[in-house]
Amino acid sequence: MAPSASPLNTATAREYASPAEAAHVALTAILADLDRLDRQHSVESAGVELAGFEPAGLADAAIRSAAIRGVCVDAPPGAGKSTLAVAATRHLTEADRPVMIVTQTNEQADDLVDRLAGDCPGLSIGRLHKSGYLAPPRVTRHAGITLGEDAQSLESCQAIVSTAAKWAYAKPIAPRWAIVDEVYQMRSDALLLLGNRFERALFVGDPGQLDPFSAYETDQWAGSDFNPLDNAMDVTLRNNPGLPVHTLPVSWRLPPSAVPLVSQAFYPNGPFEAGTRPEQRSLVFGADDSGDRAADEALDRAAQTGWSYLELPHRHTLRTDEQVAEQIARVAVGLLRRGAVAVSERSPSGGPVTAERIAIGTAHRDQRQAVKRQLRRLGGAPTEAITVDTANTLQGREFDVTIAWHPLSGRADASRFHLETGRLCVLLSRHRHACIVVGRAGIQEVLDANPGDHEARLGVPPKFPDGWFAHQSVLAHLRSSSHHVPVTS
Amino acid sequence: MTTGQEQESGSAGRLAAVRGAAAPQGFSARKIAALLDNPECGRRKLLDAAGVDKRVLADRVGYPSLFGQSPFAIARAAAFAEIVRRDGFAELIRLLRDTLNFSLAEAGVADLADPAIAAAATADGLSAQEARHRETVALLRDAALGTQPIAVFGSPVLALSIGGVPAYLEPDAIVHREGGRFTVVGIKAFPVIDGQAPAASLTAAVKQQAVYQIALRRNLADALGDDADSVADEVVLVCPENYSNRPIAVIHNAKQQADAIALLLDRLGGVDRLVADLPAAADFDLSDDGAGAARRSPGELATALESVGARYLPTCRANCDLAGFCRGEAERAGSPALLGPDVRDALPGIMSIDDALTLINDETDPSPDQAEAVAHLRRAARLRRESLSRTEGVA
Amino acid sequence: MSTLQAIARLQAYESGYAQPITTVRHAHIADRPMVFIPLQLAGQAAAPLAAMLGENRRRPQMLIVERPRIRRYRFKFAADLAAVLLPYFESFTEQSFGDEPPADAPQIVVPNQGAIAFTAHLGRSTRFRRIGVPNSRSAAADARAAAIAGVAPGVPVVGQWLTWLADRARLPGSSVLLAATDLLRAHWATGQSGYEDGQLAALHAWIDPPRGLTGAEAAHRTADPILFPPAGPGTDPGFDERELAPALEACEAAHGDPAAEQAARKALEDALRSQLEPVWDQVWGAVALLRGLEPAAHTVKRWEADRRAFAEFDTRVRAGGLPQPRRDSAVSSGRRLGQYERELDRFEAQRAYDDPLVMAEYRLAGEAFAGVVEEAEPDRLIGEGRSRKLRPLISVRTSDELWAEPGDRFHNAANPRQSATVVRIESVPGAAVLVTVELTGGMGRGRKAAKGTVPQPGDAVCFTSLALEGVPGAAFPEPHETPWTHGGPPAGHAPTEADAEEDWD
Amino acid sequence: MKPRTGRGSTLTVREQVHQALSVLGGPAAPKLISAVHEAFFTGPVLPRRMASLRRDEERSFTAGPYQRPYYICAALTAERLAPGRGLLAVSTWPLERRIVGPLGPRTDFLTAAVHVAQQVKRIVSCGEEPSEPAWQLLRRYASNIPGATGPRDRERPEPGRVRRAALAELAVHEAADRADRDRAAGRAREQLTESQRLFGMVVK
Repeated sequence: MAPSASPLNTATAREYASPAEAAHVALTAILADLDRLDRQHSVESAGVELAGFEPAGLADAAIRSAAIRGVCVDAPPGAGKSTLAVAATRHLTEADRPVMIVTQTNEQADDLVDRLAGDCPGLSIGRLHKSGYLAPPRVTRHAGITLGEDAQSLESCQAIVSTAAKWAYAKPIAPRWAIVDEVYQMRSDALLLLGNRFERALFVGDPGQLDPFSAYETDQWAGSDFNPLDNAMDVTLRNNPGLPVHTLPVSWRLPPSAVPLVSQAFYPNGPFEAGTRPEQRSLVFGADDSGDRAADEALDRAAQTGWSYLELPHRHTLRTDEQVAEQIARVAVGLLRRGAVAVSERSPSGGPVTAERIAIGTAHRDQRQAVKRQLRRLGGAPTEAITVDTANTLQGREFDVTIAWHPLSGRADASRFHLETGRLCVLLSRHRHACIVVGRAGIQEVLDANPGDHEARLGVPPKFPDGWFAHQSVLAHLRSSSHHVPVTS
Repeated sequence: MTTGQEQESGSAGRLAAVRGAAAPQGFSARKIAALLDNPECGRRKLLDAAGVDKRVLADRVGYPSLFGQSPFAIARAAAFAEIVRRDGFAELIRLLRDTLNFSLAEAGVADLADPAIAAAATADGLSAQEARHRETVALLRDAALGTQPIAVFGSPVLALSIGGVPAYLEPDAIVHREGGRFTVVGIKAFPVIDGQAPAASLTAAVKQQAVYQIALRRNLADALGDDADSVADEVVLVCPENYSNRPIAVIHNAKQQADAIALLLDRLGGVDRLVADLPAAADFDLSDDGAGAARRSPGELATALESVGARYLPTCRANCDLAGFCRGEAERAGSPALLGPDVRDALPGIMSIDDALTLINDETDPSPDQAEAVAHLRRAARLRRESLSRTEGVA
Repeated sequence: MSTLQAIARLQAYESGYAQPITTVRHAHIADRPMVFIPLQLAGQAAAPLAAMLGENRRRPQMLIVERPRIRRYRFKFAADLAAVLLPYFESFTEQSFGDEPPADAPQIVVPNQGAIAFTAHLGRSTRFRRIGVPNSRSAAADARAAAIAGVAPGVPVVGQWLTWLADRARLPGSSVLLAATDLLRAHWATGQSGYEDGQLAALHAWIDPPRGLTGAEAAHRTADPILFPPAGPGTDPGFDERELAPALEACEAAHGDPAAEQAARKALEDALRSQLEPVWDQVWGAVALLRGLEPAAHTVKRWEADRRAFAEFDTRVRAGGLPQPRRDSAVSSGRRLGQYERELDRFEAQRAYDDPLVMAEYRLAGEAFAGVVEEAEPDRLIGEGRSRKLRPLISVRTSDELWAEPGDRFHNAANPRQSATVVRIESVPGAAVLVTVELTGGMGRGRKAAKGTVPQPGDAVCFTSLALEGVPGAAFPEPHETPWTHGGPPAGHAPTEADAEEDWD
Repeated sequence: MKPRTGRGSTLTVREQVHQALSVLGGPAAPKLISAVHEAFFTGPVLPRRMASLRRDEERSFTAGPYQRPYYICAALTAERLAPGRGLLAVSTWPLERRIVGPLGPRTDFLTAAVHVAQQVKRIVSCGEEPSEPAWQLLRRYASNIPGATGPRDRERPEPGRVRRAALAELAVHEAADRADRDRAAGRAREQLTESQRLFGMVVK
């Protein structure tokens, strides 16, 4: 969740001529902070007075005190986290500061390596990995990337990229600057394992997504400043209250149609706006009939308004509701059959929405399987490349069109799991063009009957927005006539 | 969204009729907070709105409530509250100085439980609570306007309309910083040990204070015009520290609880419908005819109860006097709810335990809507059979 | 709760008797368990009121606090408790020698989670105490020392032990401190809700009703708090009002008059015994029921870990080690969570490997499949020259619902060191699938599989994605190396005078 | 036969209450009065024995005003001049001292702290050891007055220090509190009968 008080507030886009400018200002401010930390650091290690430390507008006083060793950045969906990571890496390495980059998954690590190699020619990049790792094409296609299973062998690289898990087991190398990505999905105990491998760090993450969790349920550390179950950002800020916290003010992924809902429902503490204008994004179909009326109507609505809510008749079902799974598959298949084309600032002339550009999000793993089975049945091979995954694994990913299985569909009640704000946020914020939500009628009643337990814990600030409220406002939006597609029979 | 009050203004009379001649049972903050436990239980909604004494009712219909508070718990709570209140709230004032940075000068105290207040007002034909409420609002107003140097309001009385039914609520204290905000204070006897309090007690306490927050906001808004942020989202709880009697103050942000309760309060409109749907003959009159004979027989009361839909959960036994009755009802109906939400979730679209069993044992065929769930259940039953038979001796 | 357990509940409801949800016992039941039933004075976190405890079902020992509001009496209770528990603990260390774990270890069985929490409270409120020896630092110190004099030597020690037990009880699969309700629920499903299973009396009645009654009938009777007092630590409010309050007042009144004290104490003891005895029988009943079950294969291993842990802590206590801190540091909480998580995975895997009924849960969830081998290619080798490896293929016909995809890794439930990678899945007639897997490991050294290590056609097999051995956790920094992100190195936690003299009213 | 307290005291309840109130020097509730009496005299006074005291005193006053050197009377709330809830006071005190305005409870608490501290000091300076209840009482004040105790003397607060701290805070409230009292006392003198001035105005 977004840290409440932040010593410096990057201006929101509204105050600037264009989103691009606002984003640029934010980025510059962040890099400037990195410089301050770095200068202070080198001065400290040189052990001389802070002479000629030119005063700057930001939290200099704080930063001068050795307490400040990190910069935190809240980045809403598609606000350019990796762009920032790349920029920061270039910035630091150009100042001869070697960098260690920490990601949460190998996917993310490979994506980042790809971006770095592409944007920073000449940068020596190390990809630290576990044994049995197979480098994907997007990594192997670049020259100047060294793969290695132990950190020492990569020590000469300016930037070493790996997952938190691998870093934790790697033999120690000389401390360097760290860039920690998706820090809100990183558990604080995982950061504790790495804490001595870096002296200064840039923490980047999306406060709206899912909190880390553990199969071992316990409240024994509730309220502790070191609760290992809390995310790494919250714990670092609790122990270093002075750290500057920036917010990236612009989403380059979400279309203008999605930003208002996502921003107000999930980011009350750090509102953001769309980087594109409505006319820059559109979704058009080659054919207007896929053979499934409901799916077609949902697709048309989604194309027009960016959202649609395909609502099956009410009934209580198992988690793996085959009818919902089938309906979702039909929408996905319809999307392919109708030859959807996405027009955007990236491809003004329009690019085909291929299977790779489509994602289906579920709450549970067995739902994922049910959808895959229906896809195989209805769509066959062409649908193989469609990403079908749980909210947890979809975090940080981006697609043209997403189809979400509503977490409360067919349920008789709403558990804490199903009301979790982050889960809903992830499902509704992966798309560049449109999001189709599929569920059963009756969700409103389930919500009204299950306001959540609202358990209080000393020393644990309540999280905002509350999942129940987020669900209420999202549902109100989806059921509005412009998105609602009820399926009768 | 229109507020409960507006929708409900008419129903108060009909609710009184439902309650019959028995004295109404006021709403307590705890009762209101209980909305969060099971908001869609029509039965509890109606009875609470009508001010029916569920405890007595449960007794009458033969399912005596198993709740009770130990005299020791009560004594302990009273003794601790006395420690916090004595010497002009000296302990509380110390804590306010430590935790909310009250200045030395901010030590003014008002005792709104002073019988003289009630005495004075009964002269103008007000009930004691009405009188204390009037005085409370007047003093809060003065404090807000800075004309009265009062920092601690002891035992104030707030008013809140619950679905058209007026309720008077009595927080332990409200505190006010000059030119600052009002903060609700609760005095609780559960301990804070090494910075942590028992989750259940703490949550209950926070919800309770949240209700006071709502009432305080609405009362101030009426008295001063809309001024929502004159009440802090944080509440102060005064509890014994570790294993001692020494009071310690902890602060918790109750906004989430307050938001949720406020939203539910506004949705209480449902009561209207519930009253309307009640059969003409049905009421919950617990009074007697003066000659000691009950106006309503247990049978009549039970029938009336059954005419209002309940939403039984096993956990009701922890927070509702009527749980015993509702459980009995669920038992007679063989409702899956009896076995808990987990089992009920495993039986989607299956209305009774017997149906479930006959379906699982292949004795009946599932409806199309049930097919999927039943297939899964039969698979589970098969696996269970296999695995048990594989190892004799047990079972 | 899984669908299988839902079925078990339905069957329990139908039959009127609790139904097993395991085929073996997954907890260790020691030869000499000690049952401990604490009662607490309502309204206070750690105000001991009484306890019934002992190793011998027929000879329960009773401790009571006749003036529970007075600290001196609470410390006396703690001292009495120490006098029973410490010798019990020591009786296990006598035979321990060298690095070998002691032959056996203490095992405390309490009625429910509430009792475990109360055990932790007792530990917390006693482990920091110093033994009250007046030392003339100042008049104040002397007065205080006088006040806490009577803190017997055993008190801080038993405090550390109680804390150790309560901590250890959080560790999945540990059996040093067990709650009877947890034990029973882990092995039987009743025909009531899980919430109601929290009441030991009802739960026990469903499983082991008195002759002539069904479990359902017996459980129904337990609703009466007079016949079936709550299992503590909280007492029944009705009892508090009717019997306890007068009895305690009598004790207060009698104070100072030895004869009267005797009588009042006796009356109080009788009242409390009436609350404790039924629970005593239920807990021992639970122990007997569990003993009746055949132990699962891995319980031995887990109990050995408990024995070692016991020996370690015993050495620490004997060496006069510091009492456990009030709250964990960053490093210790990180280490602990890691240990809990690894133990949880291991415990769940072990339960499944040990128990077909538990494995069935994973089969139902698509994380395991059982069937019969149709074809086998036991001598299949892949790779060239020196890197040629033995990789037999077998095809298993199963009617289990399987979510797996080619490339997924499973393990042979009968031969855990043998893993199986899914090669292909074909559906075959009869609502079944044919899963072809490639086997690795668990087949001996050579190029040919050791006899009986590769399942043959006709064999019944079961493969699961659960692994018995997890990866060891990464190394946390030493506390003195705690990084800046977590606030840097913590201050030490040697108990202060304030800790030792903390009020306990 | 007048009621006697259990602990061998030969004094009547009203005499014991008078003793305690004289130490405190301001209105007090029965529980506190009992604690003071236990701390400095012959043991606690059972609060229920004080329950009817005010009414008895009022009766005897109305029967024959000023027959007694002093009466145990009420403290008056500044706003209504009604008897303050459960508070007892001494008739010979100036009316102002018996008025309780918003700051009254605090200033009375601080005043009492000053007097209790002096009492303890007196005992110590006579070379005697104050009773544990006396120390308890002093702690009760010390722990709630800023600067009244240091880290060392939590158990045995230093009376002089407690007194100084109490006076320091008193100085903060003095003006405002005095104003309340004077205003109310003025009104009382104008509006109330002699008996009402002692026992408060009760709306019938």
